[in-house]
Amino acid sequence: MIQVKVKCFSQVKYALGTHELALELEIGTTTAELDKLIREKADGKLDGVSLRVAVNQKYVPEETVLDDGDEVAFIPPVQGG
Amino acid sequence: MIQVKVKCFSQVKYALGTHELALELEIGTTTAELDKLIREKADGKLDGVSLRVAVNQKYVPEETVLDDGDEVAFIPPVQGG
Amino acid sequence: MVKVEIVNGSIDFFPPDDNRRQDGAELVFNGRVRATEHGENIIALEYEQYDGMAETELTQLANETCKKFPIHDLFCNHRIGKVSVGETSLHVVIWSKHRKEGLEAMIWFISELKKRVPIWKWAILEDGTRIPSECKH
Amino acid sequence: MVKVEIVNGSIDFFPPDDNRRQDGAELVFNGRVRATEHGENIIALEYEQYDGMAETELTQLANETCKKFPIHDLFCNHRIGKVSVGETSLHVVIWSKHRKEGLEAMIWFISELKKRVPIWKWAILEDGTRIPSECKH
Repeated sequence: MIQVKVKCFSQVKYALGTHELALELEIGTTTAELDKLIREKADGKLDGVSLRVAVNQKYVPEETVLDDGDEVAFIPPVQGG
Repeated sequence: MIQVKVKCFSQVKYALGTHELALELEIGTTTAELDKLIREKADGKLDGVSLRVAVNQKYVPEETVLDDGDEVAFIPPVQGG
Repeated sequence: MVKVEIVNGSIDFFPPDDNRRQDGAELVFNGRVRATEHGENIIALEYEQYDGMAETELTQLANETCKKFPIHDLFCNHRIGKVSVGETSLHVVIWSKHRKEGLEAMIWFISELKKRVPIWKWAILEDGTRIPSECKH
Repeated sequence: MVKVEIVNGSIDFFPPDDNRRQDGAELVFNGRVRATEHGENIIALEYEQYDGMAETELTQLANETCKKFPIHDLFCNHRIGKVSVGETSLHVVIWSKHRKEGLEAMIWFISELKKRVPIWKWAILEDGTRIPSECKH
């Protein structure tokens, strides 16, 4: 198993009610699988929200295999400016 | 005859060596004719310089008949900014 | 040269500078908080950032902008936390030889910032409610 | 609203303003004198205007810009007389709801100004010579 930290911002934070999750996942879990899991936890509140993935503070392709200790964020549309 | 004042700026001033000319012209003289006269006075120094015409501080079409007392300017390419 | 900062609290504007010899164009953009957000009256926005990643992305974007356009300097401050209506949340200064490249760089920089820098807005409504502002550009 | 002024002597910049409620974008352009004019080193430019007509044309252009683009305010100061290298000869501030219309208005306004407002530059060379600067945009 691997441990990952999921950082939650904006709509994700609002939907999950927390700014951070600590999760234990099977070895080989991908960001796409974790995305699915997060959306399930949000109970429909993230339906239709596009989420980009960052691992260790860098945008990564959708299907990235996670490592133990990774910091993952599902980034809803950004709104700076 | 009519009296007109010709204001000279930038290249026109430089070419004619004066910032203002007082001219006596025949009734019915147009800005196009005056343009030709000014270019002759400049002795070639305004060849190739495009000049727009303003009468009484407003841009006018090339062929405008002048009136007594008009203030005329042949405006070389402007350079504000 | 690039200067980028994400600040919690009010922004110090980058000062004018009369001592440059080859910069014919100084362009300043201040993005300010409007009193209406998606049709609702607000009293402020609260900007949230992904700590660390936001500044890294913003710095990288500023450097990319300086490579893509022939500009001399790009300075950018982005505010985080509560920003009241009327105040500046984003301050960008671009110095360039001519205005054309400065304007093009400004347009591209802000548009990319709004696509990739992980910063979000929460709307603070008149009754004090705090909700994520939907994304609409 | 439009404010336009042609000034002999240094320009007072229009101040920032944190009290606007519907202006999300404040855009400032400062056109500054560069040390090189058509390949020659200069120490200053001297701006000449057609007294009266320059301010009339500039005001009319500012009003046209406010009609053509959905901006709220356009403020413009243009300096006349000697302007040393590095100093601001043209200062424009545009306030708008969103940045897009402000940037478009700025581009159009300056480009039109450079076509029709009767102002000219004389280059003051290092040896003190004063010559009309050729027009190249």
